[in-house]
Amino acid sequence: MGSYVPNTLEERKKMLQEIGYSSIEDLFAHIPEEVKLKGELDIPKGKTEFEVRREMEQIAEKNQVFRTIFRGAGAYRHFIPAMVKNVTSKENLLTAYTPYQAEISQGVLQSIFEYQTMICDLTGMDVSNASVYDGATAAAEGVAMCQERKRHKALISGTVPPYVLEVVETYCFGNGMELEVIPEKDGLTDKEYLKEHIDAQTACVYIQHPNYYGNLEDAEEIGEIVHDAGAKYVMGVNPISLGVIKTPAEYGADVAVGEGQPLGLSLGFGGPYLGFMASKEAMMRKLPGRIVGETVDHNGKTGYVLTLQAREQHIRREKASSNICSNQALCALAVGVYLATMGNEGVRQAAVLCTSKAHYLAEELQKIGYKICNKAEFFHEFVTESAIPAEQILKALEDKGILGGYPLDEHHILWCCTEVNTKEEMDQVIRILKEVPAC
Amino acid sequence: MGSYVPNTLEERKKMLQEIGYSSIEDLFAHIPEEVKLKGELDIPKGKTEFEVRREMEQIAEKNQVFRTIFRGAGAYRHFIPAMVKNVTSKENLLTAYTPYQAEISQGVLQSIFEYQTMICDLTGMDVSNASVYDGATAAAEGVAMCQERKRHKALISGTVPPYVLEVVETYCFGNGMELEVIPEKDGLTDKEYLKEHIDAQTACVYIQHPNYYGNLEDAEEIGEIVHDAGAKYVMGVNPISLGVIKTPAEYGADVAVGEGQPLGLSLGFGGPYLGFMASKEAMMRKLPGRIVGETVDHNGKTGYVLTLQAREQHIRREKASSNICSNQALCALAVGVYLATMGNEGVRQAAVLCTSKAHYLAEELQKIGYKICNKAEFFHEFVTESAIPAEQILKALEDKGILGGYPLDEHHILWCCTEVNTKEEMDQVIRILKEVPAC
Amino acid sequence: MLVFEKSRPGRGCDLLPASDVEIYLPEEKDKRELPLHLPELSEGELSRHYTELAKKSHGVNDGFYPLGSCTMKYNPKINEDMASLPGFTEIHPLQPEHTVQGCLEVIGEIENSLCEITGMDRMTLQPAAGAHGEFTGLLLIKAYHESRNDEKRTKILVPDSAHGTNPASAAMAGYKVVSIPSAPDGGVDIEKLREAAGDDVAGLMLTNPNTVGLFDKNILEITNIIHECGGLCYYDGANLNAVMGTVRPGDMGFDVIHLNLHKTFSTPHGGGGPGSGPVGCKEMLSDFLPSYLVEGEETLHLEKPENSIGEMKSFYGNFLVVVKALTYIKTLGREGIPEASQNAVLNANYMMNKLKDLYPMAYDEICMHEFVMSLADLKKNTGISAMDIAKGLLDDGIHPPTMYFPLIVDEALMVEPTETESKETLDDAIAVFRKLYELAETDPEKLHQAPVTTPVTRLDEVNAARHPHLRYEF
Amino acid sequence: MLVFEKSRPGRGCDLLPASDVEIYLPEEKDKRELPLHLPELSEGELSRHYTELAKKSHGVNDGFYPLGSCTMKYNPKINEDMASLPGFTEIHPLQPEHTVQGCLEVIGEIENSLCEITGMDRMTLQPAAGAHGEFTGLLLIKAYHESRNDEKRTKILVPDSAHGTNPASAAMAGYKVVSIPSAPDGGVDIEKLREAAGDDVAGLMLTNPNTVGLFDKNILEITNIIHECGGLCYYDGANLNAVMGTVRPGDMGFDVIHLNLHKTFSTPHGGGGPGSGPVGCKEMLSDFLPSYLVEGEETLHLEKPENSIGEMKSFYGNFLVVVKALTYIKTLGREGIPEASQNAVLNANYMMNKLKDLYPMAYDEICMHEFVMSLADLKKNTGISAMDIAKGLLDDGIHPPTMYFPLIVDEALMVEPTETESKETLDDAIAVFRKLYELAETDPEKLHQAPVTTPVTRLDEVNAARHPHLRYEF
Repeated sequence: MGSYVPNTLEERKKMLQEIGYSSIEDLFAHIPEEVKLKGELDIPKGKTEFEVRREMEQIAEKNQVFRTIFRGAGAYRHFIPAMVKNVTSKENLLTAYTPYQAEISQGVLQSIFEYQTMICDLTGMDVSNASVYDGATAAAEGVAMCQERKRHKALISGTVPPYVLEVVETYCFGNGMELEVIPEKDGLTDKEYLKEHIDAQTACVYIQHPNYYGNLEDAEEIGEIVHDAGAKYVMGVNPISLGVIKTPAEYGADVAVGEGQPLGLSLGFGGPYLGFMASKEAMMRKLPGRIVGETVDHNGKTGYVLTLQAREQHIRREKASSNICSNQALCALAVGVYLATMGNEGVRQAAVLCTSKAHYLAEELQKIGYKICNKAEFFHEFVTESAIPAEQILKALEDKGILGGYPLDEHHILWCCTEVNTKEEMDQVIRILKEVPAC
Repeated sequence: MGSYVPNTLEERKKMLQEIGYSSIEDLFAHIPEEVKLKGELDIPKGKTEFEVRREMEQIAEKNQVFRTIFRGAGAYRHFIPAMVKNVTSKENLLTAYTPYQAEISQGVLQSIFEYQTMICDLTGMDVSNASVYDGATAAAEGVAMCQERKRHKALISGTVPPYVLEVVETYCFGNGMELEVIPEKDGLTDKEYLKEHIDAQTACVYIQHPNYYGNLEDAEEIGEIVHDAGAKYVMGVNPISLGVIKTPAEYGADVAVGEGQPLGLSLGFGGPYLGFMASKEAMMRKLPGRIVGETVDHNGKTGYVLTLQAREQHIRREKASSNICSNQALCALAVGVYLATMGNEGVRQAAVLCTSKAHYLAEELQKIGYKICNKAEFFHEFVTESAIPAEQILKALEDKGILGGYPLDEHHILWCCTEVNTKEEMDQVIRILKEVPAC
Repeated sequence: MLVFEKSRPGRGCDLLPASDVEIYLPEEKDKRELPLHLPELSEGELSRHYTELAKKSHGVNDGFYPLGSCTMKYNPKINEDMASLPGFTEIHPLQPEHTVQGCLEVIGEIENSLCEITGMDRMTLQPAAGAHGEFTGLLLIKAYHESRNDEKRTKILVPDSAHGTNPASAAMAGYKVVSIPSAPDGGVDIEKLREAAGDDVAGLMLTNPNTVGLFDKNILEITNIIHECGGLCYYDGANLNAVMGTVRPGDMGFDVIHLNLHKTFSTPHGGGGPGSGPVGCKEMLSDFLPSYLVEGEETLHLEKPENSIGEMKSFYGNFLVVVKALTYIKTLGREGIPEASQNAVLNANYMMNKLKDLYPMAYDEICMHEFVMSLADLKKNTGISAMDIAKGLLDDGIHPPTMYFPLIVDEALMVEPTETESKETLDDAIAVFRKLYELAETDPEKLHQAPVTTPVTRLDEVNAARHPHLRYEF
Repeated sequence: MLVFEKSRPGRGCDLLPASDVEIYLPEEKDKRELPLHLPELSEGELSRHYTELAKKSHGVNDGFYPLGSCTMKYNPKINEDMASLPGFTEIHPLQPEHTVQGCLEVIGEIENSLCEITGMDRMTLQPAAGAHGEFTGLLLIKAYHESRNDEKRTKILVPDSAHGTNPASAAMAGYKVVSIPSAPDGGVDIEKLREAAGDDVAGLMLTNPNTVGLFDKNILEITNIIHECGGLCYYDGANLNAVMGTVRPGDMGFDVIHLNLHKTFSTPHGGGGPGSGPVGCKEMLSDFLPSYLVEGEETLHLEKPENSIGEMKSFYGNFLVVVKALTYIKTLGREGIPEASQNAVLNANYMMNKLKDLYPMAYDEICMHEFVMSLADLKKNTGISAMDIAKGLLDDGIHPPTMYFPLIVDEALMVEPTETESKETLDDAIAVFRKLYELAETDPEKLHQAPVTTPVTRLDEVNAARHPHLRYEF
């Protein structure tokens, strides 16, 4: 077996003797016999590093790594600069706890302060927290933070990804907020429905932009409807899109949230990702989670600390604005490194490439008879309809090592392009699909 | 193109102006026009990180990575603990130059001091240098350092690996030492020939242990012959073998050298590897290359410095004992980490596993009709003879993703087993070879 | 210096090639007009910047880190290697099931092991952290009662010594929190518990060993009281590192638990996350588990429990963290898992015994994996607080214990050495603790000034909260 | 503390499984009897040990490193990633050629690029370092003359300003070294060169720009003189970073050169290695090149030149270092390679001009990628030596310039900023240099004490050499 206990059996014995015990069992003797485990744990025996490495590698090989991916739907393969992994591998950052002791945690704290600044800059908002678990929980927390004594209804657009809707539902099941879904109409939030159903009990309206189908919503107009009703406007945004698309601030959002995975995090079968949350100044103290602030030390030197902790559970306990305790600090570090390495030009370029490639692929698919369902402007995802069963289309691509779009149903596929998809790859998709018989 | 120049064009212009120039060309104006390059370099245009990564990955994929390897012959696939890469990736160690400024280089210097200690301990010798390029150049330097005014002949066993012999030859072509090869007899150094040809001009005798064919030489007896003639005894050793096999010190060697690659360095298509060199105290000042010594600072605190530099080229110039200037510090670090992580038990265990597995495979091969050519005790390599052409045998293995032994000629194969070769893998080899028709 | 202050217009890295298709830009009405102020630095400058940040951070790799309740054990290198395999990192969460059999095996295998270690029947890997797990667990309890139309259960009982997340999670799940005082021995006050237990109680949240580092011997009685009143028992797994292989929460009467893989199972904390907070439960709750469970023998597939509470986050949890934890469990295995706990307890008792003549222990008896000392007397006598001692430790390269927790102990310092520390490290730390005590008595002013060797000295937290400065202003 | 001092018997890591075959042990006579004293530490302890060592080391990542003649430019991250691809690291050097086409492509492609950059016809990647390359190049010269039965050529001419490796390499190749004095302008003294040139001269070793940072304008005359006497011209590529894309050694009349990939082509130095010292040559020498060259179009293969001098080391050089350099060349390419050189020269001239009012330059004219200042006057006036200034820099986090080289300049400090440093870094360093000069004049004693912020202060090197203590004694 492997072990990370340094002390040898003799040393342990010596330690026990020094403090007056003769065996390890003595230290557990006060535990009632009735609750003690009889016999050994029924798990495999421990293994050496050599064996574990082999086993884990063999498990990993049972997965298929697709060289080419046209699937998004919430998780995106983007280019990740080498700098990102380089920085997140630095052990003083990797193996630290939450920076409770600010004096020896300035590195972590500064990286979060920089992250907060970048998220504010990217979204146009005033204040960002230090990150939450992922985009879906960010949406749920974003909705929850809008709850007011007299407003406990949330309206959520039917064009948000299904798993986001489900997470918001779960959180509402917990906190008792009432949830109503605004139906989808032509791939967009039904504004008429919204107008009719928003009322004085409505705490907030949540939409996603671009939405699940890749479409840009009439985000500004929706914002006006929301604000006219005195509710808060929460927008979920794809951070890469913000390189060219209007910010939630420009659309009038009060709270902006989103999935940070596209900003330098690997697909990783769904996690760890990162949820970003930013708001207007006015809602600062309602933001859940860690927040880092700048201050000075006894000598007047600039430094950073966890701040506004009065909102948090370890002070307020059951009165806290959320129970969230850890953030995704290492992921926030990755996002910070990603954004700093890409810079203004890089982020803009990634956004332009994403949307340009998506439009190229959509056009080429259309040429070979696929119907593009998007009626509105779309960013880097779009939906096709085809008489050929989605299963058959995707199978043809999979056979060539390509992960095609995400099947929404038997005949609809949600495609995604990012800057890593080359024209060559897209042309290959078209060549392959041309050969797929129409049933 | 990619660029690592931080200053923008404007900043460069500003810098030029500040120092009184108007363009970069001004700084090159004094170079005679006749020697200046006309036009651009004829190399491909620069590329972005995204493109370079793709290109290099595609190149790497043109190589075949064998999951199972039974080939050694100078380069060995051993188990490398995760700790090794972890430490050699630490950038303060990775990106440092030779530790000329000891005060800010104690990390590098201490790691070399520890390496030197471990090499001495492993080989049983008194003094080690900080490493040289690889095992073959270590052999050549080991031979060269024995040269004396009246002794300039080197005898080298015909059982050393061919490339080691060739490197020693090249070095002798340079320094003018006379080189004579002691013929091989039954896979061993011909002791009778040695006795007859060793004389008062002989500076040293070099043998390798285990030798190219995996055999253990009569190393002690050879040492006695060498010393009786007043010559120096230089032994090349496989460092893993020293976990169970006698040390060069125990066999009476004056100088011990070897290839350090088995101690935690990847195969890497042949490099970078590391040559270790250790000697008896008496020859300390003849050892080429960097050496680190312990000393104290102005406050009496222990510290480490490059020392005995009076032997070296930057002081002695043409009178230096060698021109060697860099060592393989990062590889020495890797070796140090490897040995510290493996510890006494690990190194011994690796050695025992290597030789046990090799003997198992040899026995199994014998059972299916392969002749084992080794008449002496062998460590982890051995030679088979078979009527079936080596090419055919190896092709059959290659088809199953196995890199078989190294073909010495049409019918002889040099096999190697290490601790990473499982019984299952060896049994698979036997199953495959059973199916290879005898021509 | 902030990365923004190092930025110069026009600098940068060359990462992406020009477009190989026609450029498409969104319509004017959706085009971003707000300027971007992301940093513009060359790669070399970025590299130095982050090198500098790393130097100003202290991890487990840098030294002893006895942060109570946080289980800062060593993070093995092999775990990181395994979580970096492209066969894990490059897998899209929505790939077809037959192309992710390895990922499903990871989830299925760790579920089995963790269920066995905890005595639970099923477990979800979806929760992203401990608090997220608590919330999940409470929703299971809620769903359970709702499924039985047992609508009157609106309260969750939480001991006053509990982690702050417990009441906060209960509140998030819509429960009223009832605080149960601790008995003088640090355990649950059984009488008070009995009084509180009624048909309006949905459940009890408890950690055992509790937050004062003691094993509550009345545990079976406690869980029994709750069960008898129709409530369920939730186990906060933060302290599991004390008892693996000795006691299983499932055998103590707990119905649902969360674990912290980033504590007990050695995955690094990353400066605050990502963590992983799997939630396990007994059979009767498993049908409410969120997300998907791995089912099947030969071919694995994902199946959503019929009455699932839904999704707690997107996809299947912090998968790459789970990979690290599985690597750890495979390494330690049947013998190593109990060994870890035993030595965590040994190390804690060793330190406690070597300090208790100077530092009064809040409860002077055999502790489990951590112990709590109270510096109330020291503070009264010398003016030196728990905070001062903590800051003094910084100058000796030791990360301080958890300060001022649990709330029921005055001037508390909570020390958790973990099993991966050597006797020498403990002895060194003991010596430092003793030295600081002496300093408190001889030169308290010096301790008030600590730390002096850190990149910054004590920071003005009050001012930070009063005048929030939460981002760089361009 | 040394790793041996932290070792405790019986501790360790669990790395290898028990044998799955029968244990075989060598015969008694060959069994090791000497005890082993390798360190025995747990993984956590090892990790902290090496973390500690890393903290006591200063790399390019940590700060400005203007170490003259060493070209401490930034080491790009992508290079490291590429050299870690299993498709490179896991390849056995003796695999069949059809299974190593990628490796051969790396070697073939970098040969082409480096030949074009240097104006050479062929190049071997086998030499492991600069000095190794020099030795190789000299053996080529030797083989060339021998092949023409031109046996009388026993001398190699080397300027007195040359790197110490030049004469040492010449000696290793069996040559007598004739030192050529420098002219007052720092260049080769043409008259002295003419006098030395004769039919006993095998060749000249030169670097241009030379070690005082100046481009020798007489270069064509110099190489001509050597060629006319029947000798060959060897180019020491240590200073190539100054002229890429502007001047090619091949066009200056050089017949053979070595490069330092770990300087000019951005591969990290690793604290002293591994480097890589490819040797290029003109057509007439290529048949003597050591090792194998990559040939072929579609399918690549290795071919040994017919009259090869043999092998310089095992296999094909420090291959993984070559992978890094190729990654760099692909990144910079046609435009980036000259840009690098131009900015190396700009940065050097900028610093020189901002310092020369205080620090006398050994040669006050346009420098190339580095410049040399002489502190002889300062030393006379204040007692502050080049060494003192160097040590003073350490306290400001700057790695000192090369000290006391070249030998022809008294109290020399040789500064090579490289192109990857920003204007701000240069300005900061200039300010520090100026501050130290002032300190030398106002408080020399303080400078004699420097450094004071480093893990150790100045070390006793004399004692180290006099009483060599080269290993830990158990």
